[in-house]
Order: sequence, then structure tokens, then C-alpha cells
Amino acid sequence: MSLDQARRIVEEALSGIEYRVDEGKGFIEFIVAKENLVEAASRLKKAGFDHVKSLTVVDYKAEDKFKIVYHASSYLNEDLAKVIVGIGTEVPRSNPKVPTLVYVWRSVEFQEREVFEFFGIEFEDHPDLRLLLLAPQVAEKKPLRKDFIVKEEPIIRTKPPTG
Amino acid sequence: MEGNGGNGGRVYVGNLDKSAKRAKQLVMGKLRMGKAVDWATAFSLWPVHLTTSCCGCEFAATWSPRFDAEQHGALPWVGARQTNMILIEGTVTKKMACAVRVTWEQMPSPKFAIAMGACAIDGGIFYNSYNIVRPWEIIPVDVYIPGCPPRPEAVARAIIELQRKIRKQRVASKWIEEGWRPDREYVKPKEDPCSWWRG
Amino acid sequence: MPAKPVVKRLPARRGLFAGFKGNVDAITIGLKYLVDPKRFTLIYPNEYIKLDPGYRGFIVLDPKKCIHCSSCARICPAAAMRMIKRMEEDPKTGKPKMKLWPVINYQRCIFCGYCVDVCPTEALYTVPYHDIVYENMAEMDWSLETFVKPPEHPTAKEGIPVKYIVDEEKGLVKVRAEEVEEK
Amino acid sequence: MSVWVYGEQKSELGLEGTITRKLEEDLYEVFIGPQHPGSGHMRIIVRIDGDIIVEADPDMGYVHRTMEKLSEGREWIKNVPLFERMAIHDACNVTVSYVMALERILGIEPPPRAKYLRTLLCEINRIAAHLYGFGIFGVFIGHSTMYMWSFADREVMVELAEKLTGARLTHSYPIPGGARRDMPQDFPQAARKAVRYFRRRLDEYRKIFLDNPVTRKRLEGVGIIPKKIAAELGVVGPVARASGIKYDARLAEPYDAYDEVEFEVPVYEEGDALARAWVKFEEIKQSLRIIEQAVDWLEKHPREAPIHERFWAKAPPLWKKVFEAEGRVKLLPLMANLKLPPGRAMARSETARGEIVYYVESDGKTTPYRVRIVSPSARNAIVFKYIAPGYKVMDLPTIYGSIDYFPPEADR
Repeated sequence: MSLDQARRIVEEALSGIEYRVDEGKGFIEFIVAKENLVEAASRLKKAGFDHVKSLTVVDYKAEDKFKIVYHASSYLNEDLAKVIVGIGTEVPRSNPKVPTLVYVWRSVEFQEREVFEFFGIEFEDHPDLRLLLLAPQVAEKKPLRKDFIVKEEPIIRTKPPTG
Repeated sequence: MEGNGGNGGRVYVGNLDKSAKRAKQLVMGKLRMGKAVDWATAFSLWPVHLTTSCCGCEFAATWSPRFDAEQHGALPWVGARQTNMILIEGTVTKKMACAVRVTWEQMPSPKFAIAMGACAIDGGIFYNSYNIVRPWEIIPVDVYIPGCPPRPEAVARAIIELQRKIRKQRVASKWIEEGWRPDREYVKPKEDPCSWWRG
Repeated sequence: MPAKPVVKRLPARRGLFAGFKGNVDAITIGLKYLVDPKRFTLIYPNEYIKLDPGYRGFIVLDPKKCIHCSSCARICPAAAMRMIKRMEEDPKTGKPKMKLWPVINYQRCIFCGYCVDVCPTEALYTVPYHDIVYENMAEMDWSLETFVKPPEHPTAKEGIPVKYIVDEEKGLVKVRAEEVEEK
Repeated sequence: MSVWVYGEQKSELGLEGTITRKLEEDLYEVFIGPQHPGSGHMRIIVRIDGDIIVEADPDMGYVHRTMEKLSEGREWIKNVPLFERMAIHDACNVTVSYVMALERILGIEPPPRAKYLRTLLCEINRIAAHLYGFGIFGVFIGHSTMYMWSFADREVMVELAEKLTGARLTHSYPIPGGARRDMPQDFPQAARKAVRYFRRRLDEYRKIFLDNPVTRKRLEGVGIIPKKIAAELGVVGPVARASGIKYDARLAEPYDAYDEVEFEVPVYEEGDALARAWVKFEEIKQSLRIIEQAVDWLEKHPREAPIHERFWAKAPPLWKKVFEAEGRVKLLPLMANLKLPPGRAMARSETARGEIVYYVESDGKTTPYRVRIVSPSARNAIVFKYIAPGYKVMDLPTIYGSIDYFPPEADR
């Protein structure tokens, strides 16, 4: 199955919901409003996309938004397994809150916890929203946001080597 | 001091510290067993089974049939209480630092540490990561092995170097006599590695 | 030809004596290797593996070929390679001139070999040994003087070189390096 | 029923330092790890009732080395060794999809020779990683012969990989547009010998490990994941395939040379630890087939630089000389400052433990804007929480070993 065919299937499933299509190489994304996310995701699941491969969050600091995309695919339907379809939403950086999709796709549970600690995005109604990977002091810094900067060493250092 | 156990048995209770001190005086002072202690320690460097990171792949290969580091008298062991060497396999993260320090404190002295891989020396490829610590900030390290990961022979070489060092500088016997290593300052972590856990 | 999924079934346990047969099989294999073991352990450091010349071991600089372009420092993923400034006499004019020289820091080097591959004049090369350890951290931060000559290989003094070759019967076989090279 | 509270007894008996906690619901909390006899780096907080697991809470992150963040500050090609550190025993498989994503954004396709070389190394790595998994599995269930055997035989594959790439584990082999080395002249012969050796040897593996009644008793019926639940939890790789899911990234979206070579994807339906071990075992056989085919193809076709023309056409004569003499592909200095056009790509590849997914976003600079990695172990970690409860504590090592969980990969 090609991405175009998958696009038609998802468009049919999402009828009645406003969405925007973002295309990438090797996948396709449907961006909906925050309120419609749960509804859209459950319709996608009904269409056969039974698990989430990646919960991808990108921090667009210049546009002051987080883009949260659940890249889903299928295990039980071998045709749909060939494509990756994303369903996502955008939230402002100042108030990052989205409804959880754990009750739609159980496979996002740990990934949502991960996003919570790295970006500080709160998933409303998540059954177990705790830190997963980081120690509390590190998680406070929200390391994957763009305003957290790690220092890189300059290429040419003139300091003589020691020893 | 004598205590009475039930059923006619006897339990002797005494001051452990005092007895240990006396035994130390006997072994190190009267019998002059220092050299034997060094020799014995050097050939039974047992690393504790604490795998801090991905160099654990080569750690496992070092004790596999091809490289068999057991021929140097070293055998990875599960319990920290029965070991005297810690092999830091690669990156130590902030979370793992606590485990490393706790394991180190559990081990009986004289004890030694080998830092394996670039990450355990200066961070390696993760030199600017926000979540790692340098292991020499937490525990005193004796031998460093460069590489990412080092070859199993390099690990064997490190064990041999450590054996030489122990026998030549008489680290183990001096440690027992003086209570701390003569060649090193006591490494005290600048900040408590377990603060995340306790706090 | 595309791949296809094939549904398989676990081998069933056959009859009453299946467990017995399995035990006998396992013990027979064990006995086979008790009688005829495969021995290929490296007796380190009395023997050491003579690695292929392509092995990415320690990296050394050939100062005659270096053109001071700092490509190696730019591509180093671990920021282990860096350039230092040296005042040197220009052979043509005789005046002192600033030159950039690469130095390597083995505290960080990950032996990926990118610097060797990117060097436009092959001024960097690798030596096929890797088993060198240090007791002092400062020793690993090589100066230019250390970087231009291959590091001392401690095991080469103590042991004999061996090679491992892939064998059809025994997997890996340990042979003396000279024997392989003769062939 | 009186509850024995150790805290109160402590003051009466004068036993300072005896702290044992008993929870209210008659459950004990057992902290397993991060220092434990297995492969370590992870803690599982388990609540047990008697010796039945009631709740398992995996506490990951002991090896979280912040790869996603570090990659944002580094040039594209520098990220290949960085991501490789996720699973160094399976190095080519985890980096090949990152490189594929870069190639998709660049809009280039590597030459067929590079594709076959990558496939060859991927399969060598897959066998080595499966044997590594078997070895650790053996340690977990107390079958130390398996550890000794598989680590000894793994060296054959490591030796082959070393011949091909020049490093034991961390090959850093794929680069955007191709691969870094061609195979040496004596490689095909050694590879064929190794394949023949493994074919014979695998039968002995079956006898001593998989069909061994002792092992079967330990593995059969442990950690059963039914097909529907496996899809719901989104488990990957051998774990999914042991539960009857016919999914393999090589099958769904063939990359490199996988659409040209012939192989099978073994699927079992039982879903227990034994089926997972069998999937890995059968996969080794298929990998041997692919290695044979790849080596045949490489031998038949003329030796040329396995890299895209874009990085080779402008190469100076010295480059070609080095390639002819040593088989080493020199990199152009522009590789360090490679600029990708703005764009987004996703790529997936099948590692030994399952599928790895990369999401790569470029904003036209020399460094990525965002790289999101979802590794197979990270997706399989959920098994601990949902599958382990109901089994005995003694089964936890079996479940851990059978899903081939590799913490540095899960934590990234």
C-alpha cells in the first residue's frame, strides 16, 4: 500500500473533523485541533491502525508551539503495516496540555511519560504520569525544549595539551 | 565477655573492632604477612557485577571463552560484599552514580577501580551530555582504559597493570595498615550522587 | 525476490519419553565436548592477537604529510581531536609562522576512524593494536610530540603473535601468526 | 491475624539497623537492580504476594545519555557514532535507518554495492546480537553453558565484522550515500566457512538449549503475550513475531538489499518465552542465508567504491588509490559540513531486538533540528508492566531475558 492509498483511508475515517495534512518522506501526518484529538485517534484505530510507533514532539520555539504527533501503524492488517500515519495536534508553549491517548492506544503509555519529563507537556487523565528516565533535578530543566542549550566545544582550542 | 546461648550452647560476644585491630596487628606486625596479602589480593581481583553502560558487551566478552580473563584470577561476582574490584563499563549517568557509589561503599577494602572506555574517563562521545558524571568524581580510579569500547585484551591488560601496581607499590598491605590508601586522597563526591533518590 | 512470513509451530513433545530423550541428547553433546574440546582461548599476555592492518587502533600523525587543514578536528564526533597553534620557521622565508597542528585526546577518542578517512593527505594512520592502558589521566591527553610516533605496544615485548582464522569445523582457530603469513 | 511490625520489635530487642518494611496490603516490595547478576542497568520495582508478582514497575533511565538532545548540536555525520552507542552489539542495524532517513531528505540512493555491504553487515550483526541475547538469557536462567557457547561463537561473527569494518563492535559503517569500506579479498571465503560452521552448530544449540527439557520447563508458558495484546502494547521484533504478528520492518518496507535477497520471516503463535527463543533461533538461520547471498552478489560484481557519486565524483586520485589498496572509502571534507535541505523523513529498520524508528527533521543547517528515536527495547519495556504480573518472581529473569531487553538502547 502506498502513502496515497493510506491517505484516502484516513481521510475517509476522519470525515467531519477538520484537519491539516503535513507530508514528510516516508510518512504522512494529519494535524487536528486539540479537542478533536481523542475522537480522531479512536477513528484511526477503528480504521486499523492498532499501535503507535513513535510519539514525536517537536518544539518550534520561533512559532511558539509544540507539535505533538502520534505516528501510528498496524500490526494486524498487513497492508496498513507498510505505511506510517501520524495524528497530531499543536499546543502553545505557554500552556502545554493535551488529552492523553492511553485509552486509545496502550502502546503510548511509556512514551507519554517520556514526553512529559522531557518537554513538560501534561497529558490530562494519564493514569500514571510519573518520571520515566530522568532524575527529578534533571527533569526540572525540561531538557528537550529548545531553550535548554547544551554547550558544544569549539573546534579550535589553543590551550596547550597537559601532560 | 561471655553470653549464654539456649540449650547449653555458648555464644561469645565481644568487641568486633577491637578483635579486628588485634588480628591486624598480629598479621601485619608480628607475622609480617604484608607481602602475602599483596600477592593474594593481586591475584584475586574480583569485579562486582555492576554494568553501568554499553561497555558491558565487551565486559561479557572478556570473560567469554576466547579471552577468558579468569586466567588472571578475576571473576565477576554478583554480590558487592564478596568483591574487591569495580570495573566501570562506560558512561555513568546521574541516576547510576548513586548505584556506583553505594556499591563501592558496600565493598570491603582493599578495593580497586578500573575505568573502562572513553565515557568513563572524560565522557567520550557524550562529553557535553547533561546527564552524565565522570566516575573519578565519585570513586578513586586506578587504571584507565581508552577506547570505545576497549578490546577485551585491553581489559585484561588493565587487570595485569593493576596487579603489578598492587604488588609493586604494596597498595593492599599499606591500606590495611594505615586504614586508607597511601597513594590517594579520599574521593568524596562534590555533591551527593544519591540526592535524587533521597530527595 | 521479496521475503515472506512463515508461520511455524514449536516442536511438540513427543510421547512419554520425550523428556528423557532431550536429556540424553543434551548430555551427549556435553560429553562430546568433554572428550573433544574446542580450545581457542588466548593466553594473554603470553600471546597476543596480531590484528589485520585495517584494524582501527590508536591513531598516529605523520607530520611530514600534514597540511594543517583541521579537517580531522572538524569531523571528530567526540571533540577529541583539536588543533593547537605552534610558531614555526618557514623553510622558504626563514621567518616564524603560525601553524596549526592536530593533537588527540585519548580521554575521549572513540576510535571511529573518521579523522583517518577524512584526512586529505593520509597524514593520519592507525596502528593495529589497542591494548594500552594508563594509570594517569593526563598521559592520555597526547601532546604533539607523542602524537607523531606510534605508541609503545607493551604486549608485543612479552608475547608471541597469534591469529584467529575462521574454520569450518571449529569456528575460530588460533594459529601462530607466522604460519598464516607463510601461506 | 497479628501483623509483625519489625519497627516496633527493633527497640525491644536492641537490634539496631534491622529495617524491614511490611506493606499494608500484605505485599512485599522488591527492588531488583540496578546492580544485579544479569545485564544490569535497570531497576524493576516489583510488588509480590508470596512469590507471585502483583505489580511490576520498570524504573528505567540508568543509562539515559541524552542522545536526542546531543544530536541537535552535532553535524549530521557525527550522529552516526553517537546513535550507534545505543546498541553497540548491533551497531549497523541501529544506525542504518538514521542514514536512510538522511538519504531520503537528501534525495539520493546508495549504489547497489553499498546496499549489499550494509545488508551483509546488518545480518552479521543480527546473528551476533541474537547470540549475545542467548548468552545473557543463559546467565539469567542459570544455563551457563549457553553463555559460554554463544559468546564463543559470537566471536566468529565479531571477527567477520572486524575484517569488514576494522572495529570489533562500533563499526560506524553506514554513512549518508554508502558504506565506509569494501570487503577485503579474503572475506568471502571466511564468511562462507562461518556460515557452514553455524549451520552445523545450530543443531547442537537446539539440543543443549531449546530442546533441553530443563530449559523447556523454565520457558514454556512463561510470559505469554496473546496476539491481540501484543498489538495493543505495540511490542516489536521477536516478541511480536512470537505472538503471531507477521510484522518485520524488512518485510513492510524493504530497505537496502532486502527486496532482492530471499529469506523467510519466522512467526510463532504461542507467544511465550520459548517461542521468543525459537524466533531468534530461526532468524539466525535466515540471516545465514542472507549472508551467503550477499557475499555471492558482492563477489560477482566488480569492485567499486560503495558510495554515491555525489561524494565520490570529485574525489582526488589519492582517494581512488587508497580505495584500491585498502578498500577504504575516504570521506570528502564536505562530509563534515554536510548541509541537508529542509525536510522531514522517517525511516525504520529491523534490529535484532525489533524495529527502530527514526524521525529526522532538518531546517537546512548542518545540524538536525530534531531527531526522535524510538528503539525496540523502549517499546518492549511495557511488557514488564503488563505481562510480568501473575507470574512468579523466578519467572521475571526469564521474561527479562526472553524479550532481549538492552537498557542502553531503551534509555538512549
